[in-house]
Amino acid sequence: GCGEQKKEEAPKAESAVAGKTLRLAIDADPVSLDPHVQLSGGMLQYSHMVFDPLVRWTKDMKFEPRLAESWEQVDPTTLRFHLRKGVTFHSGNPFTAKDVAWTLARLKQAIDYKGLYEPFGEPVIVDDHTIDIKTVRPYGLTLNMCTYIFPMDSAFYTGTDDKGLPKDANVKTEYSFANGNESGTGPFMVTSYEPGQKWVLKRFPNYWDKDTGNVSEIVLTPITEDATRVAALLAGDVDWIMPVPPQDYARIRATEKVKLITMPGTRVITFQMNVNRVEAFKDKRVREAFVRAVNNVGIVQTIMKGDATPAFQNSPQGYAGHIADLAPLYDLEKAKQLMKDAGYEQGFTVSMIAPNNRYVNDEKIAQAVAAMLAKINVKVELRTMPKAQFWDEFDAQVADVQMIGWHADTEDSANYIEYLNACPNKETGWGQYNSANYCNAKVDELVLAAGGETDMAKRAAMLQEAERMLYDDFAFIPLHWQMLSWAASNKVANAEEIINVMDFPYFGDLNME
Amino acid sequence: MFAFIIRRISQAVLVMLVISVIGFAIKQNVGDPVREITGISVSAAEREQLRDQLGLNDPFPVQWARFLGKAVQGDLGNSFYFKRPALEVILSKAPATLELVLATSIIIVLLSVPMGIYAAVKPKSWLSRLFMGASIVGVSIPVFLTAILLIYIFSVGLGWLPSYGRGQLVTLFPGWDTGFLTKDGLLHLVMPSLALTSIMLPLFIRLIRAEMKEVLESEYIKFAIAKGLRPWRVLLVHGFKNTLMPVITVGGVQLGTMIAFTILTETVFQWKGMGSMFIEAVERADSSLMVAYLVFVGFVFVTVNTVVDLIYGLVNPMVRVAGRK
Amino acid sequence: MRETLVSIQNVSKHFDISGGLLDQLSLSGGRLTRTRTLVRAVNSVSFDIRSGETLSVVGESGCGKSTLGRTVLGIYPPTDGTIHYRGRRIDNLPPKGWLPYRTRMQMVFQDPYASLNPRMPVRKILEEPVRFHNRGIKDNEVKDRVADVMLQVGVDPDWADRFPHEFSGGQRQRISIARALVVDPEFIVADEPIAALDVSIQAQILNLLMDAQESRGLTYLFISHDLSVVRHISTRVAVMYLGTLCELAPVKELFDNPRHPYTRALLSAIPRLGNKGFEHVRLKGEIPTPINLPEGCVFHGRCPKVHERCIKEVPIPVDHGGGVFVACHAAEEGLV
Amino acid sequence: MDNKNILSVRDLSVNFRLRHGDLPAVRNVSFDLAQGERLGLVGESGAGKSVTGFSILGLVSKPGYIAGGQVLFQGVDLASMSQEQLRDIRGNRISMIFQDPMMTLNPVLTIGTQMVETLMAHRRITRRDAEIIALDKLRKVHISSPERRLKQYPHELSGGMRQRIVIAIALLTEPALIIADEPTTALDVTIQAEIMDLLLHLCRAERMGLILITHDLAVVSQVTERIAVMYAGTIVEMGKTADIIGYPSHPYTRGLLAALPQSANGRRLNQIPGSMPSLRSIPSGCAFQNRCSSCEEVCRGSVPILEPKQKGCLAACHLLD
Amino acid sequence: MQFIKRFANSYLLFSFLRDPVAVTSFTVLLILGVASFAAPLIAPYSPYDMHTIELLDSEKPPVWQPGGDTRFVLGTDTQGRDMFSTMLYGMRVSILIGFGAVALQAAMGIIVGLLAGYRGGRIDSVLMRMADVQLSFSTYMVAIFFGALFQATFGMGAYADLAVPMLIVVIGFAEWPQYARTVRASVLAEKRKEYVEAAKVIGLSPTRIMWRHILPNTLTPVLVISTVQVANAIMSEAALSFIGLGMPVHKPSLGSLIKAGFDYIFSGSWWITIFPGIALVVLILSINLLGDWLRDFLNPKLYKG
Ligand SMILES: Nc1ncnc2c1ncn2[C@@H]1O[C@H](COP(=O)(O)OP(=O)(O)OP(=O)(O)O)[C@@H](O)[C@H]1O
Ligand SMILES: Nc1ncnc2c1ncn2[C@@H]1O[C@H](COP(=O)(O)OP(=O)(O)OP(=O)(O)O)[C@@H](O)[C@H]1O
Ligand SMILES: [Mg+2]
Ligand SMILES: [Mg+2]
Repeated sequence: GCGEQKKEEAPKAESAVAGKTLRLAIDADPVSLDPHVQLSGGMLQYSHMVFDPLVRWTKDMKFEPRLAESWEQVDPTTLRFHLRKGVTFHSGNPFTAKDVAWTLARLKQAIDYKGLYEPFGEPVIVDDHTIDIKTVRPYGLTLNMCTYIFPMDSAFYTGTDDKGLPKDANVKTEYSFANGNESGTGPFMVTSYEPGQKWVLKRFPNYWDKDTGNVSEIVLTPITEDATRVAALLAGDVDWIMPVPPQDYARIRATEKVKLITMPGTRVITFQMNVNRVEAFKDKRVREAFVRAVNNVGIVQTIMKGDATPAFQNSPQGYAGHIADLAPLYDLEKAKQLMKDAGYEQGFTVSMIAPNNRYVNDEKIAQAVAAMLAKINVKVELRTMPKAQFWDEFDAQVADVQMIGWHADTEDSANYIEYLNACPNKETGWGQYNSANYCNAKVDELVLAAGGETDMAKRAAMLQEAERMLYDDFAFIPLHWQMLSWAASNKVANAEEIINVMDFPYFGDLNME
Repeated sequence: MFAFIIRRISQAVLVMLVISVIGFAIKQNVGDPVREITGISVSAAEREQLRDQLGLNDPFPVQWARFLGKAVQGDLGNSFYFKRPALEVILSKAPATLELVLATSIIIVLLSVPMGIYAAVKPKSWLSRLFMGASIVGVSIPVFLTAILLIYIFSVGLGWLPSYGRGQLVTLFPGWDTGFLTKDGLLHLVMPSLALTSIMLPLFIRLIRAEMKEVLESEYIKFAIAKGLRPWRVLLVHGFKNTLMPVITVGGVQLGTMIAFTILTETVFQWKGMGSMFIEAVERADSSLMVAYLVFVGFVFVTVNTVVDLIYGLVNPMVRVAGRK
Repeated sequence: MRETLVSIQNVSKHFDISGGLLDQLSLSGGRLTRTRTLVRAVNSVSFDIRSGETLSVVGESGCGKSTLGRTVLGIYPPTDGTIHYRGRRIDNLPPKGWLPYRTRMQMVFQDPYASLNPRMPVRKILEEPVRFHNRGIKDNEVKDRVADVMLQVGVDPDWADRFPHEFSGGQRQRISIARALVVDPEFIVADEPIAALDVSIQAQILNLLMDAQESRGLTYLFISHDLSVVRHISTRVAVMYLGTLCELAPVKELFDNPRHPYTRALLSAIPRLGNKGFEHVRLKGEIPTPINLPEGCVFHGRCPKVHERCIKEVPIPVDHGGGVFVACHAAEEGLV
Repeated sequence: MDNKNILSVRDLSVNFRLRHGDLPAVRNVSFDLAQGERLGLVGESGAGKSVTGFSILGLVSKPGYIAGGQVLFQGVDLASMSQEQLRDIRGNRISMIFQDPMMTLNPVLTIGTQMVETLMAHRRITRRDAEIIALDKLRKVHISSPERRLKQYPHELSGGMRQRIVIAIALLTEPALIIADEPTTALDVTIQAEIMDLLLHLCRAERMGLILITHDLAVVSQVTERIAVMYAGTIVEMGKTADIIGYPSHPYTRGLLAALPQSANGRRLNQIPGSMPSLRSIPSGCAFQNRCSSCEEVCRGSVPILEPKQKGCLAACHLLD
Repeated sequence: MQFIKRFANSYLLFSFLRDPVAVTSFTVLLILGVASFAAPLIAPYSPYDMHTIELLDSEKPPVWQPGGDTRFVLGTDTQGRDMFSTMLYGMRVSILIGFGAVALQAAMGIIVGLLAGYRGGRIDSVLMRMADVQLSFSTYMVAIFFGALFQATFGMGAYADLAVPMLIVVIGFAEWPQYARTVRASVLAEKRKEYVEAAKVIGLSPTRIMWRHILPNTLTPVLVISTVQVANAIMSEAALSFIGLGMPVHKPSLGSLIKAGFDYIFSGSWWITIFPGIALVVLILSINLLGDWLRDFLNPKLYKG
């Protein structure tokens, strides 16, 4: 029975005594306490709260030392890190180079990461606080990848749990020790969590970085419904929401007690025109006509409410491959002319698919594009579907025109092209999401070469050239880079400082009034 | 009695078999869970391997048979997202839904009985007309619209009531956190239960009114009046007790509707119960959880109806003696 | 003696009300047993109906009068026994085989409100049987025939397009009789045709039935619990109790000299104009249900003349001479 | 008036308020009942017998209302009483018995509850004592093992038993008058005889008045001392039972008696042509005019009033003098 | 002709005309119905015609609001579609699905109910067990099942085209037991009436008795529950669309319009969701009110199954 009622300490009451509580609402919560279980935005957000990476991105895409105090390139395949001293894990264990090596080894086993860490070799522990990270070949993105190395407490995760299962097991779908327990060095410790419902994270008292944020507790609630999430903020039930649906930007901006922070993001939204399915797409003029028929600036202005950046290429600003001076392409008259030239004045019918709950306004964008294509007499049979069903269909290339959004896990231009525009190749895995079946050997060559280039300037030039080729060849229909958005109550003091283009706010640095 | 129990059990089994087949058919089609649990840049081969590992590549009958085999032992599969047995997840979400349903039921019982009786006794009074008018408006507004309007008015507009979630909870006993014992929890309960009430209450008012009207015309009511009993005794003991039976029966059937409506209500209010869990499971292609939920709901439905029939037997002496027809 | 029109021999009709297989199963003493629940509505009843007569069946509610009537008409197949019509066996005929008899045997029902289809105008109700049994008959012919019958039963043919609810109870009963007469039958089962009617209307309907019998030479199986009516119109009377035949006798004989103890009790209970108070034969106990029929004589639990034999042995109807048949041990032994 | 009369109904009219206007179900009905007297109210279906009976206790159902007249019970007018005041009379001084014992008893309450509640509504009495009285009355109506019956539900009993229980309920408070509305029409002849016998004896023994409503002239004649014959809402003839049966004067009563099949000899029955007019369209003048074989001009002109005719009977007919 | 005369003189018409609520709701329903089915003639724009849709016209408020555009009386939605036109077309879809689903339900339910009630015995118990099982899932459950199933089997390709028939089938299928039970219960009641026996004595075949004699007498309760069912079906469709299992956004029903607008309610573009919301409520309300009147008028004791 319920004879003994154990009253759980009320979070609100407690926080009044101990310090500041940040009530955080996210569209989806982290799926696990194990940072390696999945590579996703949510997990990275979590990792930055509970763990610390060796280095991390600053707001302007520079590297900032965290657990690594400094680093130097020893040789083209070796990067030496000097680790911070006196850091302890949540378990109380001290942090050493061994933990870094252990974590890297685990990353190389993790399904979601093994591809990314494929260029990495065995690290060499120099001493307790020095480690050499090796790559098997010269690799331009070693530091980028080190932002994903969140050292885990190797002692804590070694051995077997009370079920007799190994503690270090990385399991996606079932119970594992790491899924339910954490020991990182990060600013917060998970004190309770109910997946999909509520997380409570408390400040780690022995956190090494003393002069930083003042949030003593984070209560994280996933709220999937956009409108409800916004309502919760407006009603003062939460302090911080992310993401913010674009349609509510105006309202939040207009509301006194809350503020909206936006930032051009790096996820590009595009449509791919499948040349294998539609003969006409092999004709560059038709592709051009499609691209020119789509008023992506208009879409940004109306559907996205101006809160997105129109794109004409994959790479966003700040990325190596970004070309600053690409001209807008929308030109309906020219598009019509091109269709006529190509012999398709009467147009034709294409099928199109898009998800309806994956990207910001994905369904509406697809509809708008369909309406725009109608103007060049292309009849679009549009189908939208939940993301759960979308990817299978996307992979099967069921439609002539398919929407895809992409964010580079490596925060680098090459990643876009490798996945979206490279010639599909089962062995290398390139062009895995190239449902256009667009293939331009020159582009592939350039990107491949850039991968081995450690001179950053040269590398950038190569990537830019590849991007320009795609632009000139009308390889895909670019739309925009999604805006990243957060909204917070005015209690939050330095919200602008902790956010970044990767969409993992550094809540450890947050200050609240 | 014996036949009744056997029939119920076989019905329950049948219901759950059907659900599991249909659930499985959907599961096959609702999307690829592997997609949901891996990052986007994981290679196709890796994914295929994971799929094999999870048995998702087996033919439908094999998967179904495996599911049944485990289900018999009480194992409804593992939720990919929660990384726990699906049944466990459902049970952990059940209190939220049950509290919502309970609060709604309490409101419904407290309101529908007096309102229904009043409307039956005084059908021409303006208050009855008001009840009936309001109730027909109530059933005509879809529950999600009601929910949206409530949020719009009371949370966003007036800021009186919290807009989402269950608020502050207290552990009643392990596995059951209740919002009934805190002011915050109760405040959070107000709007979701109102939304749910708005669609269910009219049904019961109308039902009670109709049944009561019929009962009031019966000979035994006339006889009770002729015996010189007090009006309240005539209404409540002689009238309402007879009305109760159909109301209970319908109430049992309506529970299914109510559970369906919780899906909508919970989604709008982010009430973390079984309903929103189900919708999220669909979105996440967490297929085991989906199937488990459907089977579970089927089970609850059959159980509740069985209980309702048993209660019916307690109230109605004719059933008690004869055994169910 | 007139010829036998309908001959009923050892007819029984049992209804299985045990429901599905599941309902029949029960746990008793840890073992699964299957029990069937039978309503023994009619048990081994035999008698002949002679052409042109009115044979009445009387008895208390639930004694199987209606069931017997329906069994004779083939609405229920008998569980046991045989029925012959003009010497031809009819109880085992397939539905098609029954068709010729449908015009010869008809039925009039008790409830004038339920016996006419409320969604059909009277014309349709009356025309349907004619058209059904005379394929290809001309429209006027049907109309004429219906008008004739309507006139005969005393309903204005101009009202044929009205619906049943526009008529009074007595008129409806006339229409119901018209429907039976319209196929020109020779035998009619009238199941309490006047029980639901007012006294003044009762007389009209009884007269109508008697007139029709006279003009068309009809034979009636007249079912009623109103003994004074039965006494008035019957040629012979059969008394039933709990599905069995107690006594069958010419009307005068039965009323003047009832032999079965049950018949006596029944007759003594008839309210009589002008009698003061009640001097009826009191029966003990209640009528048992036809589900649990008593052993031996079904009346033994209530019979004032009960003795040992009655409890063990089922009495069979014995000819007492003068067309009187009594199924009673006591009567047989001269104790009554 | 005669003080021995416990009940005097004076010019009672009851209307039903329907969509198309008022329906006069009972028109100017007057009769008296002496202490312990048994009166029969007979007539065809719809003649207004039940409505008359119900209106005595103010029980006419919804659209119906007492349009005029008085119901003097022991000198007080029940027709002008409030429902609250009437409650003291109902089931206490005047009891009712309804037609169908299946429907009269509440299926979900035990016999005991339904008996005890009646007593507790009218007497300051404990449940225990109420049960003792109930048992006593059950014995009076010859119910076997009454203790057990108290715990049973109505459907567990046979029809005859149920009607006896209804009678027992009516007797509980030792009323001065019982109104029985067709108490035996739903029952078999043998049981009818028993119930009627019982009622007759109880009324005699307890000196209770009885208004027996029925359409069966034979039954009435065996139980009551006086008979009132109703037709289309009015009493057309009233008098001593033996007089009415033996020497009916009103053409309707005569017709009715002649229509009864009484012996096996007469082939054709005397029939009254047509049927009772609907209350909506009662002809002006005598309501029976269209069915009366000796109808004259005067019958169409004015409504005949109930007045003493030959042999001490009261009859409402222009043609009798 | 005679039928019309009979109808004109009927009590039905008389009491209908005397009830202002019934007359009003019938008028409203008639207007909504006619307007939505004449949408191609009435509506200023066609939401299906991509050529006429200008993205730049999106989210225009109704004319009386600042920023309103006289071309779009009730404003535009996020795609730049005229709300008024879109609602008319959407209502057409909703009504079509509502009535279609009920027709299907009724057809299935009547056949099953008639068979089960008249034949009884094994057929009856099998059919009614099926209905029990079916009732164990609520409408939404069934709809969710089949919605997902349909989407999956036909692929999304045919989905948009098949959505209307699919929803009709789904909602129709989900609720047939209601009809089956109602019809069965009234068949059981009718079957016992003597007119059925009279038909047997005439020698009519069971089929003929079932369809010609019994069926017409069971239609009153069917009619009465039909109004409620139509309202429910429209509502179910809206709910399904709301959770994303109904009509696609570019072939909207009222429900999917409400859903599409739901995200915008806090951002100030209330008209995108409120207008279809009002239209839906008015539609359902008028059907319900009419049904209420019909029920009061026919007042059949609705047989409880
Ligand atoms: N179709 C049936 N199924 C089951 N039992 C039946 C059926 N028809 C009749 N019975 C039962 O058979 C018995 C005899 O019924 P029947 O209707 O023949 O009696 P009855 O003498 O006509 O009575 P009443 O005077 O009330 O009409 C009753 O107990 C009745 O319940
Ligand atoms: N609730 C009512 N609403 C409308 N009219 C009614 C109502 N109750 C009775 N009446 C009318 O009053 C008239 C008299 O009815 P009443 O019940 O007194 O007849 P009755 O003589 O008792 O007949 P029966 O023998 O059928 O019981 C009938 O014509 C009936 O139409
Ligand atoms: Mg019968
Ligand atoms: Mg009456």
